[in-house]
Amino acid sequence: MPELTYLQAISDALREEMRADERVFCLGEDIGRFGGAFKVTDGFIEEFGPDRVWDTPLAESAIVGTAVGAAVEGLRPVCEMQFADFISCGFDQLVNVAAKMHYRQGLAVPITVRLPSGGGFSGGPFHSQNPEAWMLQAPGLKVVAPSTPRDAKGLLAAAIQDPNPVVYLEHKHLYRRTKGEVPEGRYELPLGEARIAREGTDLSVIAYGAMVGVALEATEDLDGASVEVLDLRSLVPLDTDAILGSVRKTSKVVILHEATRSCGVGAEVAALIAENAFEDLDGPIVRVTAPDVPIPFSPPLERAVLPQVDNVKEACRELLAY
Amino acid sequence: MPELTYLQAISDALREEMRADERVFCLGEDIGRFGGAFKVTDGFIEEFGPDRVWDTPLAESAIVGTAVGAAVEGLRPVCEMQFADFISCGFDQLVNVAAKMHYRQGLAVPITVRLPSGGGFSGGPFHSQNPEAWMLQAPGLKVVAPSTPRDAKGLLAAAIQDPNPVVYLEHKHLYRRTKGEVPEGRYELPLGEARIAREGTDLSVIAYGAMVGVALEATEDLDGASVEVLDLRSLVPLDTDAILGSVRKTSKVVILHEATRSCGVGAEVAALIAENAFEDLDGPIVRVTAPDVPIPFSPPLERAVLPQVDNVKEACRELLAY
Amino acid sequence: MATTTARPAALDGSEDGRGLLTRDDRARLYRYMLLMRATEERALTLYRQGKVPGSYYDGHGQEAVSVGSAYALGPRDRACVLHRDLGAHLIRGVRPGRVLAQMMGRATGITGGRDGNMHFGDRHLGCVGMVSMLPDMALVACGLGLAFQIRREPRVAMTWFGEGSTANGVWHEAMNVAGIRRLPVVFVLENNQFAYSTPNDHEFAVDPVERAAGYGFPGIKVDGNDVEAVFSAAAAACERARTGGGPTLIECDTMRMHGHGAHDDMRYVPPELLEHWAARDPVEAYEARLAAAGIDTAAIQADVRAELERDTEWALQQPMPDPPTATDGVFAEVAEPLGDGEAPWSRWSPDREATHA
Amino acid sequence: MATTTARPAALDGSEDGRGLLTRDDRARLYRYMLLMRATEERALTLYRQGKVPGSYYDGHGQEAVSVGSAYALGPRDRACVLHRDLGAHLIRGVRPGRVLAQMMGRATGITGGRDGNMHFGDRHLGCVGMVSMLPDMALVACGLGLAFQIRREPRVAMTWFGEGSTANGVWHEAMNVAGIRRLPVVFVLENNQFAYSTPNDHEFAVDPVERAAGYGFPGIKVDGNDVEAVFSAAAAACERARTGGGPTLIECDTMRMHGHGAHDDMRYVPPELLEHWAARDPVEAYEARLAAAGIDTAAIQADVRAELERDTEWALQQPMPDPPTATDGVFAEVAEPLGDGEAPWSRWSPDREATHA
Ligand SMILES: Cc1ncc(C[n+]2csc(CCOP(=O)(O)OP(=O)(O)O)c2C)c(N)n1
Ligand SMILES: Cc1ncc(C[n+]2csc(CCOP(=O)(O)OP(=O)(O)O)c2C)c(N)n1
Ligand SMILES: [Mg+2]
Ligand SMILES: [Mg+2]
Repeated sequence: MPELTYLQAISDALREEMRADERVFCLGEDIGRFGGAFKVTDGFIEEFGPDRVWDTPLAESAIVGTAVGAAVEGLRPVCEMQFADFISCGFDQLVNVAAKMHYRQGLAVPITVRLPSGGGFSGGPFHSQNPEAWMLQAPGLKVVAPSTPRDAKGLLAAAIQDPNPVVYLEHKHLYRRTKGEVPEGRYELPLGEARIAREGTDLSVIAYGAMVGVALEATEDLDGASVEVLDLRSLVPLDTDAILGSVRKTSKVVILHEATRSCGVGAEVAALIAENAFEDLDGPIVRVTAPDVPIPFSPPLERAVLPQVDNVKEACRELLAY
Repeated sequence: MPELTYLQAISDALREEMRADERVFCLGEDIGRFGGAFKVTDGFIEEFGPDRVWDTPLAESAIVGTAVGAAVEGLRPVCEMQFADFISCGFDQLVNVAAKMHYRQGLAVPITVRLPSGGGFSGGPFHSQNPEAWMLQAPGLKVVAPSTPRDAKGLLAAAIQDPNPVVYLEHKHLYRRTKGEVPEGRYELPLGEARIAREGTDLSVIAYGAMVGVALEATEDLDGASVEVLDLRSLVPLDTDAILGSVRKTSKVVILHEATRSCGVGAEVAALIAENAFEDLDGPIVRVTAPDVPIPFSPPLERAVLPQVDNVKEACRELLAY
Repeated sequence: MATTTARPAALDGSEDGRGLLTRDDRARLYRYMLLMRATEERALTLYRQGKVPGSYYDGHGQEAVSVGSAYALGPRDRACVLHRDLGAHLIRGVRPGRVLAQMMGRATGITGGRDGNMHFGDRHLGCVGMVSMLPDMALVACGLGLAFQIRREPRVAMTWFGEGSTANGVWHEAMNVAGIRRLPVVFVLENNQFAYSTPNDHEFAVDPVERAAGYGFPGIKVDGNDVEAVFSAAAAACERARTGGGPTLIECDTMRMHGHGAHDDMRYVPPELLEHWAARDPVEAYEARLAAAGIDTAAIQADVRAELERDTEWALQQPMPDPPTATDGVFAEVAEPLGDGEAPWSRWSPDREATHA
Repeated sequence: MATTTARPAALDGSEDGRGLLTRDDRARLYRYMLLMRATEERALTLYRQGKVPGSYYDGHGQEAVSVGSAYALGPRDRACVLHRDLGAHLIRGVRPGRVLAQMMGRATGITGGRDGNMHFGDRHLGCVGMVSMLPDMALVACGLGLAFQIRREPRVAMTWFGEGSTANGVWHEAMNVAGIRRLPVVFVLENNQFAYSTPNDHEFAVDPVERAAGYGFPGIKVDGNDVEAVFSAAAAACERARTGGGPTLIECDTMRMHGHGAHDDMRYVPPELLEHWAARDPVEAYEARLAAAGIDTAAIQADVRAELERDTEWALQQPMPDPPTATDGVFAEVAEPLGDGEAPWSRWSPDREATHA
């Protein structure tokens, strides 16, 4: 199997879906001749032409809204937000038009919205956000957040083929830093299945996206403890069986995400466990997240805000000792 | 003390702040000659003139964005969204411009954004939402949700005087249905203090907004159990001391809100308790919320989705028996 | 013969697009306006009887706009219909009974009780139901047009919005995108003088039809109470769109003769203004015209009345939705695209040669 | 005498607004353009040395736009400055050293390391720092103008945006609101031919300056590489705004001579286009003109160089912010409104009669 970066895996998935299914097309800012701010669609306009690779004007509502229209007419649009943060500018079309359409009228909206998200490279308050929790509070959207190249490819293919609006969080920090084996050719991973990134028996760390790597690194050698790392992969649907299963096994859980704390995905996972696995718990449910602040630009500040390997280690040690 | 409806209390607070402080002005759709979709600003344009009561065009970004500009120039704008649901159309200005301004530049943005929210009257998927959790995932916004006329008045005055952007959730279902004694003249209630709506020792129900009344009704006579009802009042800042204090006393907790479940305020409160009061818990943390669906229009469907007195009773009974 | 289909002899001898209409078309235009009005009047009665939950909105006085414009659509065209435009739904083939069931939140209403009021679209008839946030559907219509353009299909997307809605940013994004890509979209702007209580001078400094030029396509203003004037502009715009000429913005000057919703007493509307427009009622004016041309309008009226009685009875017998289904269908299992609509304009008739012989 | 202050003898005898400039004003215009360019060049060097975290954006080639326009502002006017407009910050009184500290994420940069790049505004100098989402600040500028209007103050809010940003819905809402309320706002549209990699024909079908008429106010197009032409249009627009005449949209035709950011190699820009504009460099052209008029441009250059050396040294010595402070200041304890900015135009000089004697 070839080794690809996370970015290449995303690009490959998109290219293969476009080759296989002429209904699939891309739209977004600078995705054509420039190949996208992060080069995910590099070479696409040359291969697929301007009709299937639309360099849109700077208008996020238009990107999401026209995608909805094209989708209900039978196409499979894949929208790119230049940065995940800009989803706030197309928010209404996403949460009110796309998300509610099927429930209200039985009309499926098969769009994918790609969100290059996350911080760690001095992007500052407007280029570092992890907006997934907003989507969880907007019923009708599926949400995925892969952490490995293999998952990135399989989940993007599945997102594109899914008959629902799927928000696809691709963490910018993984783009070129993360490499891994990726099967050749088309394949899909089911939306809604978590993955045990490492088996363990003493403690579960539940994470997704870029934080899976942090979790693995932090717990690799933690005074000999056997730490399970659960990679959620999909946030909607959430794999509650996998979450509860892991907690039942280990009885102790740390939930880790890069997004800010209040009403984040960690809150949801904690609440789920506190309601459904209460008897299995052998200690408090601990969250390691960014605090409730905008993500600052300057490296020492940003490091202070984003969860670091050491923060996870400390949280795990404390909980193990509980 | 006079008895006022929740709506009158809101209206009074706004009127009194405008009388006392000429920097305060209102803007929103149909708030002038029409007096607002719910008549909160009835008579205002006659008293304060069109400069301080601006009938804006149908443009929510403009409402929030111009309010920010006026605020940093020293005014105290109070924005009305015609329905809370429309905040999605001004979302970016709220979460990116208003919320982050002080953190980034030390520039305070004293705006208040009034959100007539909630369901229960066949408003359907676009006139029934409770969008508070979005705001909790947007650091820099304060969020309040009064449940009584007295609180509605005191919290609105405090919101207007606060140097920060404050999102003020006024539940439409309470507008004319809820009456209560309201002190005359100006007063403020501190933002960030919960209120014990009823003391109890066997179980805590934590709620806010319209659900406080549901909680009280549901637990009034619950097979003789002594149920505490905690009215959060403020969601940011969240009164963690009051929450943990109540749980420490009762050891059992039901969290109740009308908003949808995933990543809702209930998730945050549950996570908070599961992390900080684990040892005090004597049973799972139970959430009673709307499921993750758009709020349907037709009465039997809407009733099936929104938390009802009976749902709360059942949840409490089960937990009491645990 | 075939050519008369495209340009049948005009009823009134006019040379413009009205010449596209046969005598039967005219009778149908009248019929749909009447059906819209009658259905809305019935719905309002049901609302007053407490049978319609929530609020109630209608398009009384604006019948010529939605009927005249939607009548130009072909079966494979698509429509995002707005809250004053029941006529467009009827033309696409929605039965009045289903509209009433929809308003009453019944299981067999178009949205099965999930949504209310005019927030519906029959997807089997090529309609996408509106969302409340105005004018979001303008962008969806652009997306429909985009699909036609990408697939090189000679099809049109039509959508409607009030003049107040043009103040919103999504309107601009839709106009701009339609202009850049020359999308086959027809935008029908209904200037009914108010957005809720807000009059034109608080909504814009310059009539929004003037803005079309700034987006690179024509803006046309017509008498919104003259169904044939609206039709004529819409037919020309559809033809333009269908043949690669890009979008058109058609402003229809009209008046909202009822309150914004049934709760609204319209205190803010000067009585003279209402009187002025009452004298120009689109349904009555057209009836007089057709009657003068010898069309049996009384028969049409009787027919509409009978249809509505039947449909109301049907609607009242429909069940409310089953509570346990409330959480079904948040997600789709399969993606089935929009179906085709009905298209009563004689031009679209499969046997049009016969019809116009 | 006093009248010469308003209309001092023109350096080149022109009759238009350029006549508002004294010889000293001209020297200052040149100085600020030079200072902007020199500061950005230094920042780019620091970026290449790895001292500027994140990305790096500049306004190389567009100096005449921000300098010419911001120069028209009075001290109590306000500005929402965008990412190509460092000149405006400098004119309001921001020291180059603080800009460099800002770019490097230092504790004494304008945002103290909370935000980076051009995402800043010195609130003590009447500036509101931009957010990334474009062109959100256009609405904030409307709000500033609204405050002036409500308080009946003869003050102006100025803001800038690229031509690409005009496609976004918030732009429309800002234009519409400004037009309806005749807000005292000056909108400076910088058409630098590209939005990132996207050329004009993908951004709009019609030059957005044409759209101003549709909002009820003037749209003026000027040579964005001629600092005096920009100034002249801005001064007239400010005067109009200040005296109740409402907003103006000024389009400045110019070219982004660097990549969108330092990472961008501009493959997508035809080399001839760059050559064409390189020959029209705004700083060089103005230098030649002033030198021909006998102004000692070499002295100004030396002065700017010296200032920048001092400031760079200062900036490099500034500490990074303290990690534990990262969570401070999410909420304000008090609301202190914006302070006044510097306003170097001789018109605003407290002793202007002396200056222009
Ligand atoms: C984005 C948005 N904001 C507010 C509303 C609330 N609202 C419903 S209808 C209406 C007035 C619409 O006026 P106009 O566009 O002229 O259409 P009309 O109702 O007059 O046909 C308003 C403000 C809305 N539907 N959408
Ligand atoms: C709402 C929004 N979407 C996307 C971006 C990403 N982005 C940053 S600058 C830029 C191009 C801006 O072009 P233009 O307005 O012409 O300004 P210029 O950079 O050319 O001065 C884009 C797309 C953004 N900043 N804001
Ligand atoms: Mg209207
Ligand atoms: Mg540009």
